Amino acid sequence: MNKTAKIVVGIVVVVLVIFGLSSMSKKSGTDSETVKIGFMGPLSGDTANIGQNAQAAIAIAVDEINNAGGVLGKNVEVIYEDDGCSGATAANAVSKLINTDKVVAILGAACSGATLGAAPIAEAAKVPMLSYCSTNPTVSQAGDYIFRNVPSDFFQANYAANYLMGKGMKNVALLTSKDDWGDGLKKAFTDAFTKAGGVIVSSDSFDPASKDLKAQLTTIKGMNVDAVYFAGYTDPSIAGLKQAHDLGIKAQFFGADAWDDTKIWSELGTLGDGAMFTVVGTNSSADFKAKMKAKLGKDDLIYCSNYAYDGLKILAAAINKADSVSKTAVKDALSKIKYTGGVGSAEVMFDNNGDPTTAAYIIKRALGGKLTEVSQ
Amino acid sequence: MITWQIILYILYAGVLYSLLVIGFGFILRSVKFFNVAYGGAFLVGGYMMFLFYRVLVISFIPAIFLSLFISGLYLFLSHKFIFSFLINRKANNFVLLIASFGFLTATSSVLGMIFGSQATIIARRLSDIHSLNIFGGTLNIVEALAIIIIFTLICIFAFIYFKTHFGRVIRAVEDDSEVAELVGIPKGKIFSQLFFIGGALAGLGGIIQGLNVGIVPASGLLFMLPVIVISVLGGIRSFWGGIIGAFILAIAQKLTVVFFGGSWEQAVPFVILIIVLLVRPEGILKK
Amino acid sequence: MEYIFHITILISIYGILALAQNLVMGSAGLLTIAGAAFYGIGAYTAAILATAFGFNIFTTLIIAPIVAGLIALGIGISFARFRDDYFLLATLGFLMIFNTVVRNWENVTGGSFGIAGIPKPHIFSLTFDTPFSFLVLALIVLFIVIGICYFISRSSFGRVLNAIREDEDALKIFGYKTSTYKLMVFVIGAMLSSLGGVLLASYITFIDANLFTVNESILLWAMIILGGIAKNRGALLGALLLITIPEALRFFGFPNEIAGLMRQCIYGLLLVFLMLYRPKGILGQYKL
Amino acid sequence: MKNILETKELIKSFGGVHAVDHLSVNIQEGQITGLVGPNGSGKTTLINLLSGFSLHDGGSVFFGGAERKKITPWENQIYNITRTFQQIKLFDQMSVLDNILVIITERNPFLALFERHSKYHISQAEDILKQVDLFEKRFHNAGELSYGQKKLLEIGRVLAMDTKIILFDEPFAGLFPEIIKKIENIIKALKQEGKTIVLVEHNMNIIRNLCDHLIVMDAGKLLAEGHPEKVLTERVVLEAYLGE
Repeated sequence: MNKTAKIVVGIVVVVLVIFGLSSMSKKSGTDSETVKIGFMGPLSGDTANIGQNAQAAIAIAVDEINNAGGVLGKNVEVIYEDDGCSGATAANAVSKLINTDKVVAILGAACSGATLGAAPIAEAAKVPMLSYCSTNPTVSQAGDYIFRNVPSDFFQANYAANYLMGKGMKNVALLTSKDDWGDGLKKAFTDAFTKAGGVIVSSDSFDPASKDLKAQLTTIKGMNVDAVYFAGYTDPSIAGLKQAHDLGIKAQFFGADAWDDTKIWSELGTLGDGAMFTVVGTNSSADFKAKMKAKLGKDDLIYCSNYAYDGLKILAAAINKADSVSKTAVKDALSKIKYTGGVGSAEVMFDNNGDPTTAAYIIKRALGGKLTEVSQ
Repeated sequence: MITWQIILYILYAGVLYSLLVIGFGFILRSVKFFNVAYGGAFLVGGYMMFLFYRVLVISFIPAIFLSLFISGLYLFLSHKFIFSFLINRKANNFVLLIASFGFLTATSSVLGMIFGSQATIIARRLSDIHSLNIFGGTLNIVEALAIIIIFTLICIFAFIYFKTHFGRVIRAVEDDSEVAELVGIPKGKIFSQLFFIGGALAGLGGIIQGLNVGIVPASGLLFMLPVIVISVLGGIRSFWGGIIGAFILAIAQKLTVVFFGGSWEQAVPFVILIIVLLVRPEGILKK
Repeated sequence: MEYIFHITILISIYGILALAQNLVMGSAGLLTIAGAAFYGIGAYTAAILATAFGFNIFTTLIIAPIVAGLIALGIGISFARFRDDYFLLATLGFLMIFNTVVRNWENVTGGSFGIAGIPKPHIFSLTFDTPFSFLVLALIVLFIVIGICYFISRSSFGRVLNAIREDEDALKIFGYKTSTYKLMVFVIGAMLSSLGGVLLASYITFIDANLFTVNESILLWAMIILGGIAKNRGALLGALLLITIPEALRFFGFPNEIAGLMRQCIYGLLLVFLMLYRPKGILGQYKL
Repeated sequence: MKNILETKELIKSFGGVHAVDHLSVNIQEGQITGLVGPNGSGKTTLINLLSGFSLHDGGSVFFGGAERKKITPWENQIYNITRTFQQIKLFDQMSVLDNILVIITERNPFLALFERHSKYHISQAEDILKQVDLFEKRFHNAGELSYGQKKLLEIGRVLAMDTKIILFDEPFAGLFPEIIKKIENIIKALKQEGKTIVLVEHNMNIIRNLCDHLIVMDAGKLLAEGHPEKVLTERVVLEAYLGE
């Protein structure tokens, strides 16, 4: 590599760096004819399906809002950022949304880890942030500017514990994913179930990246428990339920909201029969389901999308109510808002922690690859 | 009853690791560096099988052979266009290792872009893979077949390696490729053949994993690290050492899960690695 | 504008890590993949001390290197007898065990919850919470690390490290106890990396085990090799390039789910390309 | 003359084969001792054992009368011994000047941290490079030198060490006559300074020209020892060389 080659490489490098830096500043020109709202969700990694699904719902919501005259007479523009379901990337993304795109409010994130990572930065910059899917209990204390329209796992675990006790399943084994979501549910369920008089026979966990739960399930099989509280995301759940079927475990498998993903049941088919899980109730209107099917090309609706759709509508309503784009005004309007008619929960009001006051849960059961709602 | 079930699962895990470590051992002993791109062939095998068997609906056996061919070709081409230049240039092991790491990262991200980063399930219907009762314990059809097929493969490769002319040639190249070349063995050709065989074996591993549990781009690296540990544990120089190392790791991993809980499973290979390096770096069966 | 501060802060953090990695791997030729582990040790020490015991981040800037240094001393001594590939494997083992321990040690490291709400550094009345003020702090620490690295590479100690990389056996004959040198540079490298960890922890106020994985160490490898091995300038250039160019990708308008994978693919191909055609990197004149 | 370096029943075996087999020799101080023998007779192995490059399996080695149980290479400076290498082992990607500077600077790591390039060190190194005609090449990388120049640099390193005992492992192999002449003069100069030199060599003219004492090895054993003229005529030595 003689002298000239070094110079050529040098020039190429400098051009790339300048391009990198300039393209950043170009983007931050503040054109004020739109109201900018930031969106954060997992668009890559193993929970990418949740993010992409929510992105489709938001596209529908934006069109509906803008067709109805937008917000404060201006159109709503949503800027999508990938948080990769991790705290660090989320912090990076939220800093870009707040500082470069100067968004008025942020809709995100889905994974609790991402929300927890981004929350302190949004709180410091006093930008209201509404999470549409983070159910981890610690998000409640994340700050005054941090809201969420989905209830915390605390409620979900209580609901599941009481349901199982109601069905007379006293001995339960826990099998939870080793991440913030899984551990949050484990702690909440253990407290709720022991308080309700149940017995936690064993409490094991698995590495979210590994799909091999055979050893854990074998130990559970030896304990002949009434039910197994199995908190896992899509991939480990498919593998786990399949392996449980291989082992012939008869216990009732009970999961959490991540099981509301049709891919699990279409893959498992009849192997998933009998599995139940709690999920936040949604009253998706037929119109909303149709639009989603059109947008996605398949009727693969994840409940987070309902809450993302509502979330954007709530933020738009709050900005209208605050009648200004000042972030603090929007935050105050948000805390006092009363939103009805959403596809998520029928009525949304926030308590002083920024959590929804009501939490309507339903239980779904899998049969032949299809999900049916179970009446309480 | 549980112990018998755990033994069955240990057998399956040990067999799968042995398959991977045989192919990896051929490459490691000949080109003398930890070729992490081997994990790429594992992924290519799995994803090609998904493409042929589930997407293009080709019947099972031809789909397997096609996938094995492509994963073998993948590693063959990686040798032809990347590693052979570096080897001829006498680049040191670390340079080769970095190049193979880069190649694996590129492969897994490209596959992630095409097939998505969610788990890819190869079986058309998971219920196809019914389970069998083996004296009380259960194994699904994929696991049982895998055990049988891989045992036969181990015997075949052991026979080839120790008894046939081709095996002698491989062993000559493994001992000292320069000397082998002096004696007229075409080193380059043998290397690319070994890369092809290694790639096909890794591809078979990917297919089995894909059928049994599903495959994700990250499992390329996730499977490569234990395989490296096993080849060090079993003794890099020896064919049988790798297989013994595979079963030791399988036993250790399953027992850790049973006694310490699932979340420690990922650390098991590395605890073993550190112990082996400190106590007996040349591995169990040093030649 | 603040976004450029944000990126420059990332560049200075990764600059610190790259300089430390370059000191250990570039000049001394010690093949280590544990860079991310000491980065993590620094971050977790700062996070735990700050959140659980209310320490000020500045004090952790002093304590974290000591903790990382002691751990590196223990690791260095027990791995002393390994060379090249085996040393690399041993450090890989250490990194993976560190990662799993952090993921599972709930009551200390917050397990998979990670640690949130790490305070911003404050000294007397001044708190560094705005991006600009934090950038100033990050640059100060970066320049301190640059100073240390130049001090070492300019001294006879630095020249001896290069000789160890070139031919350790020959150097021993001429009266050098190379194992002590290697241990010292490994410890210094770990201490410097932990500084990067402290800055990261207090900057993004939330850390968990996913930040300190094998991919992070591979990124550090790519940085020092792209920039040019055993050249402090090379490490800084590598950090600058491998942070800005992928960030530019974010503005290219790639569909977001592809952007992450595209970045990963670029790193992979970059490593292969460098090893084949430019093992010396851009500025360097040494090859490993 | 006190023997400055002595071995008793020295053994070194590689997988059962005795490279050095119960070898007892002693090197006279201030003399040039030649070490000859057919290839594979254990010459280089002996040099490696004496310089701690590899550890002996049996027997003992005495430096100035005191036994050195475990010969660690970094203590060679204390025991005043250094060597050159048959296959060149220079610091290739470092400059010629640095190759010498590394030899004359601080050994203790803590002190080395605070030692700067001093004018004194650089001039000292440059003097040595002048002695071996490598002064103009001082900023080139050692790896870029020609074979002869690399051999000269190895000798430069040995001069820089300035030890009492110097082991030359085939320093003349494959060199042009004028370079051989140069190295011979350097070795003679070292002898004037009272240094003890062990010279492994095949070229008999150089042996006759330089050596005061000659040791002949074959298959790891001592075949013959004494004044070069006498030893080289012994029948047993000729047979070992010319083969039966």
